[in-house]
Amino acid sequence: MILLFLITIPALLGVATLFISGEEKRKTRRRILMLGASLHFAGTLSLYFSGVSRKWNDYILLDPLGLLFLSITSLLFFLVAIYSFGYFYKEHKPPTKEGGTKEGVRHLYTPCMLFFLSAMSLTTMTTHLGLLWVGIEATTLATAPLIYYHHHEQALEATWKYLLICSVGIALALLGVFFIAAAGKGSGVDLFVESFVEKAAILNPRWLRIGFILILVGFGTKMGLAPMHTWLPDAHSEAPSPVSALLSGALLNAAFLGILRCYQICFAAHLADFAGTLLTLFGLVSLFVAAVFITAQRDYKRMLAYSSVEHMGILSLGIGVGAGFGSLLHVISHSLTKCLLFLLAGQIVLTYRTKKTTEVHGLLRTLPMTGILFTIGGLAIVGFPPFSPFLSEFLILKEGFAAGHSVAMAFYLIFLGIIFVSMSQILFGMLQGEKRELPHKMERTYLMMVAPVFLAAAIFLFGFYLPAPMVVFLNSAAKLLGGPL
Amino acid sequence: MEFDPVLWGLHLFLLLVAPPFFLGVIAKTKGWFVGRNGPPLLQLYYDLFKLFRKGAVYSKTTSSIFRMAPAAIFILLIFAGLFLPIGGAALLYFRGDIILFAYLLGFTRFLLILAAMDTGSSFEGMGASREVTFGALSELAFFLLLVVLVVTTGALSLNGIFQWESLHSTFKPVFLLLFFSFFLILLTENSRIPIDDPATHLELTMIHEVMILDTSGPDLGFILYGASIKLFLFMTFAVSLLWPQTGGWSWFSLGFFLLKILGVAVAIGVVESSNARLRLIKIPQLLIANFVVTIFALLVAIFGRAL
Amino acid sequence: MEWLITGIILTSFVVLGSSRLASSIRMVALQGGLLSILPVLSRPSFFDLHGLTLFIISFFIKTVAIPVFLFRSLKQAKIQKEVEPIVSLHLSLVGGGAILVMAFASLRAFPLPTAPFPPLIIPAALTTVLIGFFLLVSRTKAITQVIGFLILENGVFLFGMTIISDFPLTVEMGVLLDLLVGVFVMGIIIYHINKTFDHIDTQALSKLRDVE
Amino acid sequence: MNFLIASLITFLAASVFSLLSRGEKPKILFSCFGVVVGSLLGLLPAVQILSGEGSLGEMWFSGIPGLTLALGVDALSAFFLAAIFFLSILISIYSIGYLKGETRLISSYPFFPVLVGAMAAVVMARDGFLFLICWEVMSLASYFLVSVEHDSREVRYAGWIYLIATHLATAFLMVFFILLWKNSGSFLFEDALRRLPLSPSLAGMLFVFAVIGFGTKAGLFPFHVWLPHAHPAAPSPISALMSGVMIKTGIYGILRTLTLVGGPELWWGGLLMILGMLSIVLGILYAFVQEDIKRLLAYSSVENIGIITVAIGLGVMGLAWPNPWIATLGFAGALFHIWNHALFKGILFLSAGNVVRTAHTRQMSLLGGLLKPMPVTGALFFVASAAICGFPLFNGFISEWLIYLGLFQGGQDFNHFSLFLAVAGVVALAFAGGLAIAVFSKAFGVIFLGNCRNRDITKITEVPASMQIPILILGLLSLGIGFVPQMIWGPILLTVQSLHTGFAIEATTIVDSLATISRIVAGIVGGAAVLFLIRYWILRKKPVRLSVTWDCGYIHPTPRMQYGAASFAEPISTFFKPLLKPILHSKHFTEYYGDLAEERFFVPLFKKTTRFFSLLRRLQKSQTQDYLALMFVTLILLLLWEVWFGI
Repeated sequence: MILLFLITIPALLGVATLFISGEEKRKTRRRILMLGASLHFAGTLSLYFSGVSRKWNDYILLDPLGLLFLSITSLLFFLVAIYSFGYFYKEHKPPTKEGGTKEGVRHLYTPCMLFFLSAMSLTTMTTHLGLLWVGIEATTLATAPLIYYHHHEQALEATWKYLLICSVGIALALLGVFFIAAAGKGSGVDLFVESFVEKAAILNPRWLRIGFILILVGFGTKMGLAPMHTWLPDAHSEAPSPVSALLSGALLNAAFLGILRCYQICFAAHLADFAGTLLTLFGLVSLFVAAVFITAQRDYKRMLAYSSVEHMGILSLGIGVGAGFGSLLHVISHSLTKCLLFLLAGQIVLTYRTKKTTEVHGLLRTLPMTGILFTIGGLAIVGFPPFSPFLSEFLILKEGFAAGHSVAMAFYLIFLGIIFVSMSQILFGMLQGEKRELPHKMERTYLMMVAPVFLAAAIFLFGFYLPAPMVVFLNSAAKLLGGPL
Repeated sequence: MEFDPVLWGLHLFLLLVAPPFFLGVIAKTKGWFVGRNGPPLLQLYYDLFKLFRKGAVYSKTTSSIFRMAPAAIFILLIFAGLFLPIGGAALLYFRGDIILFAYLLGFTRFLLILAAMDTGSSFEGMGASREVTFGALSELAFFLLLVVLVVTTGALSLNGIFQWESLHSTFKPVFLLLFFSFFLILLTENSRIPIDDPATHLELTMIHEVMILDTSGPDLGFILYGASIKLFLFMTFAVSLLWPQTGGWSWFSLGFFLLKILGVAVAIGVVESSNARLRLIKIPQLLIANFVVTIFALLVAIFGRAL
Repeated sequence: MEWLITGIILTSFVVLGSSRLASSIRMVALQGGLLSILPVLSRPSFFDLHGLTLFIISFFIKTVAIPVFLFRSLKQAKIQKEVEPIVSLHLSLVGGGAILVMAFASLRAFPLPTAPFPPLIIPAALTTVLIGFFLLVSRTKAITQVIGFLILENGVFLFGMTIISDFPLTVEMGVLLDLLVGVFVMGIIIYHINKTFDHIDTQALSKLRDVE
Repeated sequence: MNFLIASLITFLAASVFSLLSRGEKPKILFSCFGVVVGSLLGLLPAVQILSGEGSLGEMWFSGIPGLTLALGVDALSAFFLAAIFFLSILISIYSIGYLKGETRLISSYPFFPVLVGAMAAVVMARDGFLFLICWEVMSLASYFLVSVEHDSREVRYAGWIYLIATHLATAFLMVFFILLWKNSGSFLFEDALRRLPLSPSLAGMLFVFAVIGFGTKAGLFPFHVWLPHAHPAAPSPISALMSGVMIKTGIYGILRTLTLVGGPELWWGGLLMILGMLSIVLGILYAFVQEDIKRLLAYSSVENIGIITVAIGLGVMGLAWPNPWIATLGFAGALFHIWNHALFKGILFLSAGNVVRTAHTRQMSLLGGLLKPMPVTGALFFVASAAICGFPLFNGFISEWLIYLGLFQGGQDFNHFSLFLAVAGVVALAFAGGLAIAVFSKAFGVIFLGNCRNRDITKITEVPASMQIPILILGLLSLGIGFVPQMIWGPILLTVQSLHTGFAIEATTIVDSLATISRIVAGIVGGAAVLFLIRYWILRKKPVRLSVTWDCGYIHPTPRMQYGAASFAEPISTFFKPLLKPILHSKHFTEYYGDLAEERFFVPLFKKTTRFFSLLRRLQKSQTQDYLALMFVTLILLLLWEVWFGI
């Protein structure tokens, strides 16, 4: 029941909020958002306690893999909801050209966020390929208005590209689903991943391969794998920061989950080599593209977006070389870290009123708390220990070498190195330097600091210590993909 | 190493008394070459005696470094002398004393340079700068020379090297090469023509003399005395290289040794008389050429060993 | 059924060669209509509930809702009625022909069991998908891109027919609904593009890039 | 082990308390006294082990399955621990004085205990994963300390270079440990030891990775580029700590690698020797032409690391021949020099810190004559300069003597390639010896002797006692080791023996020689004392006048006319111009000597990559159609590949 509750409650709340429009009701809407987030988070937490069924019917059920993604989404959503209180309060207050918004679509923020949550929950809670596809498509549609939040030309452009490119991608993914279905035609499978896995031996490998390619290109578009990543930097940089945080931390994961489901089938059908090669290839291309575009990047939100491309590449690479555990851990690491960074980037945008890296200096002295957290996040995202992305990247490296993918690993390291060099230059250029007196200095909104502090603490802890239940849980999820620790 | 008081006494006596004499020999030779009488053979003794009885003038700029350096240099040179066989075996030896010998000499250079810089005079700074340049190059050649000696003889102490059998029995061309190489080092280290001119004070070409412009009284005495000892040490080294001592220590061997030193002193005088002082920028070339000669000697030594 | 499938291919070609937006929209509507009849014909009996529901919903969405909506945004946006292709219409048609040949040539490579449908359906689906893609890439106006997307989607749907028996109804309806909402949202965006830029030429939408 | 754990916890606690406390005093108190207490706690077991009481067992903790965090101490670790803790104590005492009024530095000083703790943990780590974490924490902590003054562009640049150098090098270490893990199935060192011997190709590859990874931290040419930037940028106590012990963790890494990958081959030693010689020669040359005192000291560190590396290379060759005598001399010389360098480089950086603190400039050409106002600092700088030049009486001589002895022995016992290297080693060392005299006579002479070149800083006084005493202790120890070198020979021999089981030689000859040296040194000191007395006695009754320096007839010399740092270096820098590549800054009328590795390799490499990337970026047209076409092309290519794959 809880599962259904997790899907429907946000959706219902969202529908209800659609009718609460008007500037003066802003607070009410935020409260509803908070309510939805808390209920969802509480529901997700309750799933961890024994006795709660993780299956509602054949269509809605949670396997470990789904639970992992659901938990990340729920947690991030909860944190972002808290952050939103402060963020939109501040963004609204001093009306300026950059940050100001027109009335009209702003009231869509809360309902769309809730719809997004609902769609995400659906995506994680099903192993039915069709339903999964519906869930992922629904996330695209729910987030489009969020990206368009600011209503200026750039936002429009970003939204248009996002919508069109992702829709085309998802159409291809649907074709992929059909091909996979065709692979099992006549063998009595229905579209459940489990049934494919069960009958893996009699699936037509030809169709399965084509299906996987289509799925990879299709969902890969949504996930942000290069060279289909093109919409991603635009959307991430133009969306309001809490939305960017969710896009990077949760939305990309949904598409990754889609690919993982198909990989599960391929793995069972002894196509792991084939699928792995493709994933490795896309991973490396993504890393390379991210390296190219992060170098000398002038917009820090775009830089973070390209960093998402990079990390999606790492995930893909990790699965490709058979480092299931490491990749799943990296999903957690990346989501937490990137969410932290985007939330802080929001803080910086509000203070400096610019997204240009060249115009932000002396963060550590101007906004000490933000600066310190941004340092932590920045170091974590480029792979410095003792933060959790290092651990997961290290595990991927280790498994990659163990499986004999030395060349891929060498490129992996080289690209990571280039990205590290470029990104650290930008990050520390922003962090260091003289103190700036800014007119909009408003750091002490504690609501906006809760989420970043929590996230920073989490990535620090997971850098060298994983609680035993988490290991067991990640392992059971990784077993589905054939790469437990 | 047993402590033999007679030997020690004699050795020290020679080390302390003989050196100024050979400077006189060099001066005499040079005088003779230009057809003059030259200064008396014992001139340096008179000078030293005079200097040690004088008072001193110090620059206000100088610090204690300036005052302590001359005496320290002197004592370091004396101790370096204990490792060289003067007319027999060396007083002190152990595996690796060659390095100690080289570094004692290096220390004296360091102190001399600092003393020169202590005056704050641009002239003396210039001298220091040159000294350090040529010193570095000649030290390089000296160490390479030591390598050749170690490779040929297998000994790691000066005493061992110069007591080595075949150094006595058969004469190898290596040693001739080494002797020439070392002779150049000798000229460089002791500020002789064609590297430096010990006789001038106020030319822009000078190295060693300019560094002691401000030194006076007993300090100058220590410096001059020390310089003569250093020359004596180098001449001893050169002599041992070309024509080492045979057998143990005896009065005869001692006399013979002094004769050989005398020969070297005359040779230096001849070289100084027949050469003009080199232009300053030519000196590094000369030293590098010297280094190459030593490398040649090294190759000869190594391949000679393999045969 | 061959007739229907041929009709679907032909409608794609008409869109490819059409220079007017209105006729393009009409053709897409027609294609949607043809497409929604197809599953009904494949059933043993006409009154099969599964097939009928699907027919009604997809017919409503593809032939009524979406074209009406597109016409509305066309009117609202007061846009010019020409297509403005990057690749000229003649060349487009030649390209479409090439795609068709390729699709039929690849028939051997796709020996799918198409059971109730004629084997023609596979190259037809492929052609439609590719033509949709071609339209997406070669037309500048936002609304033509939506049309391209619709044709692409139709191609996918056509392909989906072959395995329709394996699809439960709920999911299909979800698919169609998503399509509807997607185009709906796109329409809103087109409207906004028009309001912001005074035209819907997507070449104006190229400000966001990393080089200056 | 309990003591060491307690010490690590103390560092952590000191850092946290210092971070949380408000106000300058408590911050200083927590960070500095925390380090003192923690180091004293740790020094105890380290010294115990070095006096031959066996090694300490391992502590395990496993936070992640398959990745244990194990700690342990053997003689090698203890040797480095002793150096780390000892220098840290003195530097934290020094810091108390140094920190007064340095608000920014104080707010970054919580990283100081972290740095010390991380260094200790690095040498105590007994598994690859913990090692990597500590290694990077150490880099990070030092990075934040280096870039304290990040308002200045140079400091930012320096910090950045340091960060990327150390992190990129860590990539090699990651591969190193992973390959080791692949062989033994565990990150624990002891498991790796159980799987020896490795195949020669694997061992060789591991060794090369280790040399690159650890060599960067150590500052080995050509990976040293960060060092001359980071040291001037960092506050002086931090420079002292980094140069004194932190870069030695790189050396520790190389030594540890030798124990982990098994019996070495001849070419490993050759590689080390070649890199070491390059570091020696170029390091000392660059040091000589520097104007900035701390940059000079940084390059001198490169040189000394080169000496240590040459010695280790010699030791490795000794092991490979096998020739235990040479191996012992090489390793013992390296370890001895590590200690010595920690001592005298500590003095040099700290006293340079005193100078910078009082004179507010690092440019030597603006200083001069500081010996009179700052006698203690000056005297200690002199001691350290003499020690680093390797003169007898001071500690530097002993280690250089050991290394020379080993090299000469190599010249005797080796053949072919190794012989050539041994001879080249002697030449490189001699070259460095000659130039070291030049470098440090320049540094000491220009800063402390003569007249002050800058009238603004004539009112200089000596620094407070808390900044003198630590240096004084270091200076006394430096002299002490020079006088009685036998006293630390025992621990060094113990450490050398722990490196390899094949050391069964009795080293009494060395002890005898050391005793002789000790006696000679005593003789020299005695003789000098006698001479000074004589001199005093002569001058007692004689007239002694003070006057101006003789000006050779020129009437109005000014202090600015003295030979400065650049003019002093001119003959040698002209001679070595092809190697030094001076860059003329027309704006400042000064010459700046770019680093060969930096200017000719790394900067062009980075520039080329950036240019290539910017070309690629230009391909981005930002048209929706193009993006879709890209997607489409990708799909088609993959499908074609599939068709090909399928057939």
